[in-house]
Amino acid sequence: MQQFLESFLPAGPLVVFVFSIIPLMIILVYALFAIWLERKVAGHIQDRLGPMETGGWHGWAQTLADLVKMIQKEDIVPAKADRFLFKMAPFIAFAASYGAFVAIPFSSGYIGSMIDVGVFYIVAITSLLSVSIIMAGWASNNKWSLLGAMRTAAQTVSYEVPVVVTILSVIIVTGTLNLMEITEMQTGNAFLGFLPSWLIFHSPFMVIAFVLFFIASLAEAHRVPFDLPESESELVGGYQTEYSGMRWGLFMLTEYADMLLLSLVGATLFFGGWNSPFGSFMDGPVWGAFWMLLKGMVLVFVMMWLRWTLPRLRVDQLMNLCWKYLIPLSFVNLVLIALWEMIF
Amino acid sequence: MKTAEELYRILTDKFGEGVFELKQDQPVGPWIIVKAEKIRDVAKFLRDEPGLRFDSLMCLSGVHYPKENTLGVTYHLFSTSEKHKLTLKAQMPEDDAHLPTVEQVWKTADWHEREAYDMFGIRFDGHPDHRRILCPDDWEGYPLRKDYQVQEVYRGMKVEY
Amino acid sequence: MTKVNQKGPEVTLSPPVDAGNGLKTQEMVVNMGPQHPSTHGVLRMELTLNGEIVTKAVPHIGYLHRCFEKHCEAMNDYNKVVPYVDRMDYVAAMNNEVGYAIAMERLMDIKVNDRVEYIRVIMSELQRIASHLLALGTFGLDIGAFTPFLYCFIEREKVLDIFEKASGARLLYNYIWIGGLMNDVPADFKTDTAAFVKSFRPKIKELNDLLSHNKIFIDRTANVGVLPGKVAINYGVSGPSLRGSGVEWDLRKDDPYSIYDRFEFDVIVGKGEMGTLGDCWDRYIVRVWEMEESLKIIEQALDQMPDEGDVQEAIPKKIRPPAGEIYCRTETPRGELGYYIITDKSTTPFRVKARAPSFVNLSVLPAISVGAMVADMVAIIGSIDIVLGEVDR
Amino acid sequence: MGLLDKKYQDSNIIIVSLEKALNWARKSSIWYMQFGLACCAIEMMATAASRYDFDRFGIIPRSSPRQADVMIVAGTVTLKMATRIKRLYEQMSEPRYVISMGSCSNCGGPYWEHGYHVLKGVDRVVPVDVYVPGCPPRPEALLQGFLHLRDKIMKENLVDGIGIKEPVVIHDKGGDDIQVKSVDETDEHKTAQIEFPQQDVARKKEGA
Repeated sequence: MQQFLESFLPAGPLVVFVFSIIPLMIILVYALFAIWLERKVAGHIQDRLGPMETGGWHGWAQTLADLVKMIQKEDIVPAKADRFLFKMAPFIAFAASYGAFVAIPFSSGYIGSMIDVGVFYIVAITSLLSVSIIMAGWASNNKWSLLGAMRTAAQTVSYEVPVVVTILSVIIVTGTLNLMEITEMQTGNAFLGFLPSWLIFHSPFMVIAFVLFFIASLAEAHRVPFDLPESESELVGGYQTEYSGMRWGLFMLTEYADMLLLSLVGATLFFGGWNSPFGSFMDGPVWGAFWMLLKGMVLVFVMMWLRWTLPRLRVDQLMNLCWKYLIPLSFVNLVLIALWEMIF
Repeated sequence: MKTAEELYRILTDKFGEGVFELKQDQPVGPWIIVKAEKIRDVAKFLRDEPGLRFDSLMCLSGVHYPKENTLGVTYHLFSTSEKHKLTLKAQMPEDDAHLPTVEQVWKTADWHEREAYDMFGIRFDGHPDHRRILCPDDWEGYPLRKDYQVQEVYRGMKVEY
Repeated sequence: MTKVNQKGPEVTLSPPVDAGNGLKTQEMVVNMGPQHPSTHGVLRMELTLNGEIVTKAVPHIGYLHRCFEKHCEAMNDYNKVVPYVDRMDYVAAMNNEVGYAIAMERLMDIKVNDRVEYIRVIMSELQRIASHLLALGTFGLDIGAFTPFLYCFIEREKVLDIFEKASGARLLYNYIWIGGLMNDVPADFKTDTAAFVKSFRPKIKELNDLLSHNKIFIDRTANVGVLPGKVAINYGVSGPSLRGSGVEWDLRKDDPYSIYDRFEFDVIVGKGEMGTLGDCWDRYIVRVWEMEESLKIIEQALDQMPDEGDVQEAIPKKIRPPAGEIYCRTETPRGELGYYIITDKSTTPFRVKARAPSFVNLSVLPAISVGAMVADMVAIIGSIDIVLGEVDR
Repeated sequence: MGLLDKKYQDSNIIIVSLEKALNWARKSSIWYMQFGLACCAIEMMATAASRYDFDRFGIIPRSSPRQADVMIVAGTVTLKMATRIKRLYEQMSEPRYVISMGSCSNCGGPYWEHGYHVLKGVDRVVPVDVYVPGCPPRPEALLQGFLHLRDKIMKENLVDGIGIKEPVVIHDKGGDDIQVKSVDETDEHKTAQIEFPQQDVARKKEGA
């Protein structure tokens, strides 16, 4: 794709610019869609309709209206807040998740940057998110925000361990950190002749690895049942309490971008990325992008489904779950996958 | 199960004559009038004495009797084990209304006494947290007294319609 | 006029503790409410926190003090008090009305006929279901589960439909008057109620599947906010919150009023199935199964209810009770609602004091919340099921 | 971010179409503050629940005042609470609106005469855009109130400034010391009265 762009654009910064804009467009369009979808999903789970009026057909323009409204809202910085940190925090939060999209292979023809240590890069840059949340919580000069920020710090740091360990167990099988190469390895039908050669079908332990990864990524994205940083019914709004208007909107955007990011990573590592589930049928760069986003959206949908079904954990239970169950399990699983690799 | 007369007899045996007064022939149920300063000892006795065991204070209400110029406190007691009820009343002069607290006997009394103080200005000696409970701290007057005149302005807000 | 100039007690914090690495730690005071999503109205809590652990909780009430008792003394008719009684516990208005009507009828020695009694029982049991549904739904909301809240509201709307047909109002009915009812129930009342009872039974199971036996929900509520039975009695806690502590105490059985002695039903008590006896989960599950018992009562009442009878025959023209006083208590969804009514010979009440169950139940909060976490505070408040209209009156 | 707290000098075709789009956005996404006072709060919850479903109009609850567009004063405002209501109103970000739900917050409702601790009308503390009568108002009435608010938002224009109201309350020192103007001076905010044949409104007009 890079060559394709370079063929009619002057090379250099412009190509880089266009290249970097693509994930942003994807995130923005996706967020408009996903927030609407979330409200529709919630509505239908709860025996009601969700947005119906705005824009005509099933309230399709609801998120657009929300966005335009948020731009108009007053931008409040509390009098005793740390102004610089307070204003910077949403941008850093968004930059963290936007920056991670560069290593995601959206299709066989498009990846923002072919980083050899792609997975490692994603894990590294997303941890910037917790920094920004602590910034937001501290700078707000609000006790609820501070509590939310402290919870986030503990939560993100802990849950990064199982995420990394499960990713590591995939790396044992693939032998590379480059997400594009990982996806290419999953092309074609290998297992039992008809199953696509996705890594989740590689061994039974891979399924466990996926479940562990998914649970931990829910916590990383601060989704129910791990939405303690925001937890509306306890902390009012957690670290977001003092934010208004578009700065708050950026936090919202980050949350949804994070959901997509972790779903796409999950889809790449376990579900064959941009590979079609039907072998060479409906394959190719454009279909690849379709499959990739579809797989991502399915996982995002599951996250929404969980959100509207489950209650929320408490802080100590959250830590218990991570340190007493997820981390030991993921280490055991890592060893088992390594053994499986040695034997077969 | 004991009637009010039996309870009255037990109480006078314990605390002597002159402390209690039994009021009968009312439309619903008799009551016993207690000297205000004795109320705490009586309450403790009623709660702990085997055979009485009034372990639950159902209600504690302040009352203002403008004709007699007195303020009263009414205690409705109940025993969950013996299943008998008792109504105790204490009366005090309006200008110096205070009596011992029963908060240490029944915790129910904690907030009820604060409410009686808030509404009637009855002071409960020995109450650990003797503040207004419903009205704001800087409220003037005791609203449920019959001669209560509402303040015109509270913190710049007009009170009357 | 006496002038009161009092300030609340100064909050004393523990002195800063050296954490050993050059930093110092100190307790933090957090103000929870009056505007907080899960204080069920305008309760304000002053929490002293050590990290996330509550070391002291001081409730501040009175943000909804609507002068109920003053209004009673200002009304020139005993029936005019009924609308204010409604607005006290606005989630269970029917039960409040029944309590007030029974108190006045006992004082004036009025006998109402059977049809009135049965309609009152059905109404108050339906109201109990509606109120418990709200309590359970908002409890779920506090724990973080949004969907059960809406499921509960769907069922609650069905109950409100029955009430609306009978009284014309959705929330505050002014339906039960001293000596009778505002008007008779509509012709299809029996079929409507029977249909609701039939459709509601499976929904209890649905709620249990969705929320009660959810692992996360149990983790959040079991062993949290444990209230031992003895303490509960000493604090005067009543209703489901008391029964959750394993004390078998229900005024409908133990101090029967109206015609509750004619029905077969069980008193549900907490058993400590998921954790300690008297924890939040016990208080929650007592409410769930009480709805089932209410259904039983409604079914029996529908069977026995006479079709004939004038619901207004015992209503006195002018209510002029004898001078006297009465303390009468009934079982509302939140517990023991007592009215202490003093009458003189006029048509205006001399004094009406409401012993509100929420007011008393809430006073136990500081005792059981020490050592809980902030998230538990929310669960404890939710499980006590307070209605601020009743706390502040 | 706060682009529109300035006024424009004159109106022209671009501004008119722009303001239409902006008004559309604001009217379609009214987020209310999740905050109930009394009985009306239960009806407010019922309106948000499945049968009446606020979300159809894009109305969702936010628990922090910073992110809310409208404050529904649902229930009796007591004098103790009034200072807090004002504080909450001040914490909301412009453009902000207030719906007074129920007789109590309109004018004191059943407590207007003997309620020594009840504020007779929340409009003595904060400016109100829409009054919804009823005790409590049915969910339909509250929805109607929101529709009126939507109409009102659509009539706003950039020349006059959007949603900016002169504060009713003057000389405020951090919520502790509230000076309130008389009720008559707040009357300009009562433009969006709902025409319900309810006695509360009638009585209020008569000044009873």
